[in-house]
Amino acid sequence: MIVEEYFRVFLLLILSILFPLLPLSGSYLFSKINYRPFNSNDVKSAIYECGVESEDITWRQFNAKYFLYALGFVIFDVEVIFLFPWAVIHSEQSYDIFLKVAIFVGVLAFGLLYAWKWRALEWQ
Amino acid sequence: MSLIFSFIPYIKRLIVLILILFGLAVGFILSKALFDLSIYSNAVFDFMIDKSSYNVAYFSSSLIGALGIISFIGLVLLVGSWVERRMIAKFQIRVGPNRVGIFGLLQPIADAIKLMQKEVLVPAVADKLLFFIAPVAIFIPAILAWAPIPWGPNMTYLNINIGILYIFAVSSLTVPIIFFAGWSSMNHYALLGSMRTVAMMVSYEIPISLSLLSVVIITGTLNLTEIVLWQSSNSIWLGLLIPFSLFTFFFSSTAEINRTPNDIAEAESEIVAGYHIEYSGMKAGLFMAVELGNAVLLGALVTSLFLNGWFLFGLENYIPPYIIFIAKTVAIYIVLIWLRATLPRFRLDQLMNFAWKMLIPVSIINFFMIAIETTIITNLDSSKYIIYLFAIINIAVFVGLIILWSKIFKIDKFSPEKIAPIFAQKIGGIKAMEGTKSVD
Amino acid sequence: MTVQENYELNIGPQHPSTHGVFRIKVSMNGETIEDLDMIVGYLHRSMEKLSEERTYTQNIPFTDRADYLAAMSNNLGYCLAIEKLANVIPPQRATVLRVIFAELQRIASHAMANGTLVSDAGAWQTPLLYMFREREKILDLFEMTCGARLTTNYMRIGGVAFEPPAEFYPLLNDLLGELPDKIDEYMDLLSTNEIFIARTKNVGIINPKDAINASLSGPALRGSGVPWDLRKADPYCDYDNYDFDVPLGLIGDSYDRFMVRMFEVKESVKIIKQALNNLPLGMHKTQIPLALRPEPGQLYFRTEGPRGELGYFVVSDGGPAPYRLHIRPPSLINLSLLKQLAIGSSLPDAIVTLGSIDIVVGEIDR
Amino acid sequence: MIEFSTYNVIFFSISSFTLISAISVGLVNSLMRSLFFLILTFIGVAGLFILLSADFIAIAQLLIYAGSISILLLFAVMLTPESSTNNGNSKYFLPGILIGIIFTYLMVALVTIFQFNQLSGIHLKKLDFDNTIASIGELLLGKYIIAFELASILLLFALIGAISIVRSNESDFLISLNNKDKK
Repeated sequence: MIVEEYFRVFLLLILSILFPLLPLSGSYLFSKINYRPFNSNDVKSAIYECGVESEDITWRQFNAKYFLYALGFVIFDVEVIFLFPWAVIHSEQSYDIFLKVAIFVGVLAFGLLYAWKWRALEWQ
Repeated sequence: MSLIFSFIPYIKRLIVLILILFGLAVGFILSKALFDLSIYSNAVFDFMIDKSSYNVAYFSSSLIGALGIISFIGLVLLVGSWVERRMIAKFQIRVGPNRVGIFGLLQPIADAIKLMQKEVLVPAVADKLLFFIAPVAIFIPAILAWAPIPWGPNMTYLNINIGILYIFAVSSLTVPIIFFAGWSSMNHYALLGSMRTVAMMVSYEIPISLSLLSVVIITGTLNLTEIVLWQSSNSIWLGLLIPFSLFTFFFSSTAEINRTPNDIAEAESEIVAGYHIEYSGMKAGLFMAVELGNAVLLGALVTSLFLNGWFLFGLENYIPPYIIFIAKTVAIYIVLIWLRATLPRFRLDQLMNFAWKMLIPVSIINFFMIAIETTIITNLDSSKYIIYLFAIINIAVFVGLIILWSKIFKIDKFSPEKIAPIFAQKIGGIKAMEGTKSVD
Repeated sequence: MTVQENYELNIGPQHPSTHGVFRIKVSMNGETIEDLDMIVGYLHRSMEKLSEERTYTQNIPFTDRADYLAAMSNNLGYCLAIEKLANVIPPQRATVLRVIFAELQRIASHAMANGTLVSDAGAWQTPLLYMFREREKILDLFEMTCGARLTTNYMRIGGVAFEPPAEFYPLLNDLLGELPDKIDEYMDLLSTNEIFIARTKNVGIINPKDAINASLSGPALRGSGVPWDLRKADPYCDYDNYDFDVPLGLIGDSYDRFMVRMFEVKESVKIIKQALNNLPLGMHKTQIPLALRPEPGQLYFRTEGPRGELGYFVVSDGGPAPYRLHIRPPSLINLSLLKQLAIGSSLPDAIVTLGSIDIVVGEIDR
Repeated sequence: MIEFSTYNVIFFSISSFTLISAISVGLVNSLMRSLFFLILTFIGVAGLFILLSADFIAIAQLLIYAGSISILLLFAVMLTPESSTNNGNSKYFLPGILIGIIFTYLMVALVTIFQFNQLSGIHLKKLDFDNTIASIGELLLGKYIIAFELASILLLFALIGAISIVRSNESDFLISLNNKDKK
């Protein structure tokens, strides 16, 4: 049954791609009937930097600090995806299942405390 | 006679009122037929007695449902922008759009046409492929996430067992798309904006998932419809039972959808417009539209997860349930507008600290507490009313934890006496400086 | 990991929070400002040089356009300077009217400054528009008096240009009655708002020593707790006869500068009320020769404008036009500390600091 | 029920989409674009999981890979400014081809040795999980509890490793700050 249900996702996916293309094609049609300008030039197609020419390349190395946050995010995301199956069956089970998960989350909470202690969470 | 004349200025409003009532009536009549997909599908199924035509029935009912969702989003984008502009105008003692159509109702259409006829400029140095794909692709998560929303009984387009995770996973796709939008523009401001977005969204997805986890622990299901039904069968709103999860979800979601006070990704006073700074014409309009659509989506999610969906104290038997659902959604959306009109913006480091040092640890505590409570409820065969006790306990703990956290981190509560500048009475002459305290 | 280079970013001239065509070239590391270069001159109109070709009276409109948000105060400073140079004594009524209008202008200017500061902190223009409501009423008063709202050109050498019309006084009284309440309303909305405090408290701290060394003036100086107000320290226009207080900040951060402006509005209301009570009858202007020719000499005259010490240095060679006219713009001097404040801070903090210093580019570039 | 033929059409369209995106990852010059195609590949793989009735795994694929790992890669790409625009002249071209050939051989061997059609697809559907996530939860906290707990240790080590990398970077930073003060 699962495949059939997700067919609806596929249908909605197609419609959601078409949905933004509708106004964009309207915009394109306006340019075809000379209702909107399409004469770009060097100044127009320059990037915006508050009215002066950009003096520096943009695609350059960026702050490494962001990387740690992404790593932490991945770790916690994986944790959460492990926890969801437990959460579904939690209300049907006895006490011991709670302990198992408490160990699991406790270990990661320790990781969070460790990060906190070593000031890895300070934004610079 | 004069009485009749005195009504003339209100005729316009009267007509609008009649039209709205008419629309509601038509919606009520069509509601069962149009939105109740299973009934429709069964009808087609019965019509085609040949059982092998199941696919046709399934396909056509799906198509109607999908078109229904798409047209609702289209309606939201049109009406929502009008509502937002009018309401913010009211907050700011302005009039707002009132020239196009009655009450300016046609203003969004005029805006759309205006945006369409604007020149679409693409930076010469941009990555053209990603630059084009981003505004189109950003609609995909925004629309797909609407699929499992329960509008009413039997009015769920995608009734799957993992509804919450589905929404969570689909909407997490927004992050790379926004990054591509900012990166491909090859603009410093855009790159800063997209970097901010990614850092912020990444940090706030964890509190969101932890708060969703609390919901799942209590209800024991990921299906949105069943969560709504659980709330009505236990006759409590989850927002009251687990207030901290509601707060976390709402606040973190405002960060995810770039709404005030967390709209630092497109802070116009700092990085001008953030990741969509280089987009012009309809493409910029698409980004704005997605933002608006996401705000309404947040309303729908909060409604079905925490505010008992289409149920409203028995009123759902008399009013079409989807009307109640939409009313609750709009109420949440209006709260978002209210916040936008009132609050300044946080700074990035403050937001990140709030997520990692406040929301995540407290969410973990909160979720342990809820797990214990759920174990008690299921294992102790206690009476049904213990849930209300837990609601009171949770609210108390919610308040307590916030106070505790602000104490631990010494978040200064500035009292008005402390912040009032001192008054220097009667400063006279240049020599006054010598008499004052040392200025080092 | 690897060492990362800084990148150059232009903030301005076309940026929402530079308050005009003012350009800051920053060198950034991530979100942190490592180096900063301020570039002014996009609004240069050569006022000081042009004024050497025009008579003293003809120069008054230039001063409107120097600080276009405080035209009355600029008019006043210039006229007082020329009056002192040429030994013209304005009638008493004109002096009191000048005080009324200069203080009204101070309220309008502070409303604008604080409103834009809150906008810079990210509020979606609501406080700005609230404050514009009061500013609008003041501009209406200006309009009914002299016909112009922004560039008023109201003060004259030897008095003021026009007598305010009869309907001016009741409207002014209404405004004075409601202004303190409105200020309290804004305080409710902002000064205890956690987010606003988080954004402005401890941001852009100017310590008093630096403030004095950089010769700051106005709310930027008083925000640091230095008691210095030219209305008290070097009185003009009989300000020493009025009873008012000078609000001071505690630590000199953006929040203190914001609050100092808020309280100064209340003090201005007090001054206007006293002035209205003591408004003498008589002429609003003395007759001066069409082409005023002051004795040869030079003079520096300073007044307390909304942004600080507004000075005019005038040199006369006995001719009908000034030999040299130099304006000391408070915004430019206050701005000189921005580099020190912004380096090491993040971009949003720098924007808030710039907003709290309250610059007007017309005055900086002249 | 969707018939077998329809099922095949869906499978081949999704797998060809996945394959084309996967090949594009290697073929495009810009690292950002290849990352974009990588995300498309992840989404395609999620679609394949759904065809196997493994909806939870599909969502996990979408959430972990398309949502999080891609972010990690984004930041990794941002740390390599030169290659983000032009990655054509890589010296790893030949080794990459070699490794690719080895892996292709392994995959083909696996597919031919194991009788996957006995284990997957419609045959799995006959088992008919009405709620996959609950079954996974029961298995995860019952039979595979050791693996579950070990996963948390693994994640903890990953977190500590990340912190220690940044900390070593930070100590350099602090040293440079001290030097600045001395000057």
